[in-house]
Amino acid sequence: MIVPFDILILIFLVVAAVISLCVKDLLAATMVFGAYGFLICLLWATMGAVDVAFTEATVGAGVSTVLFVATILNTRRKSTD
Amino acid sequence: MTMSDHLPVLILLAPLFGAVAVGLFGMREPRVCLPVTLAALGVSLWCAVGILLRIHDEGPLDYFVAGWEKPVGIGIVLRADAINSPFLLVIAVVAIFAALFAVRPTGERESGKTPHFFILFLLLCTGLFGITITGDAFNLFVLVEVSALSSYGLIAIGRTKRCKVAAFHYLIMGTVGASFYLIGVGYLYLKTGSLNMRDIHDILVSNRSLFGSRTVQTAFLFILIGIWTKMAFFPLHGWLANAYSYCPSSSACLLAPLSTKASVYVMIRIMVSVFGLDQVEANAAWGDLVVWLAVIAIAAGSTLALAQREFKKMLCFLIVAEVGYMVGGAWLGDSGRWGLTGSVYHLLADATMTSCLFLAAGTFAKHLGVVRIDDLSGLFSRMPLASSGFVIGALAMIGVPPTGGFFSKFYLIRGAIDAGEWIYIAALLGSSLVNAVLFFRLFEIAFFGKNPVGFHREQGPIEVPSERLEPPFHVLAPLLGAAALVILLGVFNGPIVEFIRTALLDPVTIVSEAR
Amino acid sequence: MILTIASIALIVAGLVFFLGAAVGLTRFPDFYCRTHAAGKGDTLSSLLVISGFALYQLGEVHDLSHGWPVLLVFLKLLAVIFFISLTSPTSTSTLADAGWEDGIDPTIEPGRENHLQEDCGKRRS
Amino acid sequence: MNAKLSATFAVVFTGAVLLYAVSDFPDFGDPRSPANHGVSGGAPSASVYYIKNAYHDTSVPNLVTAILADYRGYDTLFETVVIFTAGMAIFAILRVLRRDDSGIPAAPDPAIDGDHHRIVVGVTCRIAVPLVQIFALYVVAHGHHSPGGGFQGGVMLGASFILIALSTSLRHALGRLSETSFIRLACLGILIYAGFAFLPLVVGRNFLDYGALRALFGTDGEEMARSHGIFVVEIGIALTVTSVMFAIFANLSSRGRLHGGL
Amino acid sequence: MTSSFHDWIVPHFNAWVYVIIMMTGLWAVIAKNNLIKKLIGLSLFQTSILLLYVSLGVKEGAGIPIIDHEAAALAMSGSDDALNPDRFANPLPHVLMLTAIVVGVATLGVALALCQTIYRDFGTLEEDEVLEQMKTLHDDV
Amino acid sequence: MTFESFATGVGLALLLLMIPAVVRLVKGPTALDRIVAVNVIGTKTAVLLIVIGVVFRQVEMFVDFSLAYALLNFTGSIAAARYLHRAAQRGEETPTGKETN
Repeated sequence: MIVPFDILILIFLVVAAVISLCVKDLLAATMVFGAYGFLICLLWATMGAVDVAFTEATVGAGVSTVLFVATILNTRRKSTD
Repeated sequence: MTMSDHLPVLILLAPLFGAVAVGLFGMREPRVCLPVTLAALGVSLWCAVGILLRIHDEGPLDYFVAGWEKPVGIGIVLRADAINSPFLLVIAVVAIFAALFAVRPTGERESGKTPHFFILFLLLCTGLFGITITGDAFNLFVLVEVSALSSYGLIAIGRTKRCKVAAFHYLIMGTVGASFYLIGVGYLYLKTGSLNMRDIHDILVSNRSLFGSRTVQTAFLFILIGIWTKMAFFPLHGWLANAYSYCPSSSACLLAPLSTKASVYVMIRIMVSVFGLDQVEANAAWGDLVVWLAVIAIAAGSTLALAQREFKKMLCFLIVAEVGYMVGGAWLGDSGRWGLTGSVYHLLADATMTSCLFLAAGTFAKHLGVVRIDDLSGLFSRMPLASSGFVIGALAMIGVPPTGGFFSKFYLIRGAIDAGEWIYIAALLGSSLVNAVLFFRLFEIAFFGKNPVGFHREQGPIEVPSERLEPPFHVLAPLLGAAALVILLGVFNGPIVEFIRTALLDPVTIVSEAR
Repeated sequence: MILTIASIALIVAGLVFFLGAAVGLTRFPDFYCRTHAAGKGDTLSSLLVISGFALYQLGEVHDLSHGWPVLLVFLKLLAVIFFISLTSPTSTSTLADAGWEDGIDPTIEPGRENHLQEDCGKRRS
Repeated sequence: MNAKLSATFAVVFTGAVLLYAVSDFPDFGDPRSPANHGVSGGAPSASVYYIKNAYHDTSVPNLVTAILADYRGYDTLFETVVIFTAGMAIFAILRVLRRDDSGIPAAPDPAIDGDHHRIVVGVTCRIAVPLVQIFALYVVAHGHHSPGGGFQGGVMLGASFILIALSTSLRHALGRLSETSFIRLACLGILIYAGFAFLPLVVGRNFLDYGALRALFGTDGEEMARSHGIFVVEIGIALTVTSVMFAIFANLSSRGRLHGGL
Repeated sequence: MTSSFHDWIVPHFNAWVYVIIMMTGLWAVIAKNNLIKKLIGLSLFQTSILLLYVSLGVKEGAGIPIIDHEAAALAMSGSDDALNPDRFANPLPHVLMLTAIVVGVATLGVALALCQTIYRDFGTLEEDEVLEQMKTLHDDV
Repeated sequence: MTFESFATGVGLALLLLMIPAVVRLVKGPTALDRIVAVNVIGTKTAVLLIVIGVVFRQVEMFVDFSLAYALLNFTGSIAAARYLHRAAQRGEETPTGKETN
């Protein structure tokens, strides 16, 4: 546990979460959600949860963003809210 | 150690291996799907019977996965006792009925998806067996997700547009519910340091102040809300009607009888084995509140059912009302535990009668193309055997002796009298009355309705000749089987209730270690 | 000791470049400039910082027979450097290209409008 | 607007209830909290047992792997089943088996014609993909001693196939791992896990008790048998996860047609 | 005020952030109109639960839950202090959350597939438009 | 001063230097700007993982997934770029960079 890291990352985390919900462009929203994944991976690392961080890194960086983008390709990029 | 010691794990390994076998061989040769499914469920049925007999003879059965027995709580334990072993049997039987019904699960046009259907079907059975038999709070979550994901697939496998939206709503609600459950388990873990149900119970009992602490109370609340979302308890019932009425009939016959009942079972299991009946009943305010909620749920479910014109939707809202019965009964808190016993017994009765009614609804939809109540006219003359099965299911729903529905209501009312919850009795009787009105109207249409009407996909309602159109054997057999089961449950209610109630009266036998 | 000092120097240099990249990311006028700052600055400074740590790890190896786990870490850090230098520029350049596809126009310096407009027109069509 | 207001109300209520409980929590990072140490005056919690004994029981230094695949291996079996279920559900929902589907034209397949994307990304992926795959295998195999294991390695392997698809085309990637093969592989993964866990039943021990398979592995103690058992299980997880991750991508990106797409 | 700050917020700041993220996610699930936005909210909601659990396993001054070579050698030689529980973070929540992450990805995949079929059938991803079309749908059941 | 406390300082500095990227994430104005900011955060994450490993004195455990991270980091960007390419190919309305929020 490294407390100063922890606090900064948590702040970033909340910002990223809110941004990913506020942006109307879904492509941007999903990419920001990817950044949220990166940050949360860092958070697990600072808490000493290496395996969770590893999983989050592979899933967040490798898979979930791509799945979102694939869905947006087959649907629509704009959102009304 | 003989094979019969491994029954608690074999019961869910059988459908799991069945799913794998369907995946490996069924893709190329779809004809093997049904035999493999039936064989797997047959093994499960055999295991369920074996478990029931063993528990009857020797008391509760613990199975320590991977052999981690001591100290308590390091491994995962499977636990079969008087509460869940009858339910295991009912799951196996209802699943076999649904599999027989689902010979061509998704219709002609999408027949390429038959193996997918049966894989998901078997995985759902795996999940349900697992939910029922596990003794670990977190493992329960994983298995709930197995069954939830497969049921989303089973609902959305249909061809209609609506089932996709219904599945999406179900997914959102189901995931939120499961996550609430997970939060609750997290709070419990935070206070007790354990995930094993028995271990949590022992810690809470030996440490009375812990149960009153804010964290444990919040945990209890969140677990309850999560499970209520999963079981479509009244204010949270939004997903149920669309999901079960727009999905393919073959899926509905498995989902509608078992999914919500499994959640009700989970609630009872959490009350009995995690928090302990004594602690739960000590907080009378909670009990009163939940009984009131249940009364509202029963009233709302019945009212909404009255307003429906589609047969399956009407049944769905009746399920909402039935969930109200069971939740209310479980929370009555009478000293003789008649309410809780009635709840557990109603779980079994309701699973079989819902299975019977949904099989009937599926038969009418599949073989007559009828979905609306008004189009059922002339039904009896055309499908005498199938409609007699349907009548038995309907009578059980109303609560006519000697069906299981009558006796479960009897025990629930007995518990309510002991607990002095008159409003609950009123709701129960009122709802029975509504059921009677609904089904006798249906009988009237089906018996005396003049021109028999069919429904053609393109041309809409058309007149059809009124000759006999009895469905084929593989559809008729499960329907009549379910009807017979409803009556059997009613006839043998005495020993079953005795079996359950003895265990509930002395919760120590349920909670503490098996010999 | 020398390795430690060298590693600290590398890390500090990396931080300086990171600062440059950060300033560029906030202050530059348009998408392409920001991509430039982010891509180049970040890649270089990541390389510097990680090689600093790698050197430090090398300093921990006292004798080769027992130090092989640390040596392995050193090699893995070099691999991280290699991969970052492989993937980070790729993604930046692809993103710049994608920005063009998405219709983002570069900010044009006064006096060079014609030149760029012509260029833009050629590629967009 | 009304819906948003009621949503806000419900959410604030939920949050308030959760925060109400927070004041009762043990402090963040408290090594004596019930979860970390056990209820005061009671038996030590399970995690203390794990830290003290997992290495002796399984001879796996990574405690998370030891718990994941042995003590709570039953959970992990169903975690793998969850992934498998998701893959099958996506096939059931999305896969288009008929030729003439609703008229939305599929995107042309080899669509990246000789431009920037193909050259830069193609070359990078050509270098990166084999490295990702080798590294993924390392992660699967090395999960005993460092973070990693079947799931992480499997996701990386799946991501490597996704990278192939992204840098060339989906058809090209499906040439490496076709539809029937990935369904089979997913089933095979489950079969390896569940079947291997079933073996101890044959010698009369409980499900998942790898220690009983000492004779099979030819090891002296049960703990080494457990260690090897965990490895076999990880391979099963990795197979399922790899194939399902790629299957999900292939279906989602091409709208269930398995051609065209992202 | 300050005392409640020190008692209620400072020792539990992780719990506060978890509740905030959970509220954000849940709000998005209920109130957002776009289905993909709902799914992002759902993922946030699930991640916040991971935060709750992983925070439970943190110990002040403890390392990661992997036994290093020295400790392993010491433990093999029978030393009792080598595997002191205070030296390693609690591994159990990590195991649970690995499972939860997997469940999250699986749910996300299925939900995205449903989104695509809904778009194929209704031509929109806005929930109110979908519900509007549902009302006027003549669909064979 | 030990090397670990130095590494803590480096990590803090890196996190503080992440603030401009987060600001870019908030301000936009285009989707691509946000994606670039995400990329920056991703690269910094790979470095920070190693820094955290040094602070924990167990770099050998952390370097593994820093490696995985460095390898997979660009998947998201490639997918986004590929998406924009496809969208342009299909001739859809390309939401331009003018659009805010």
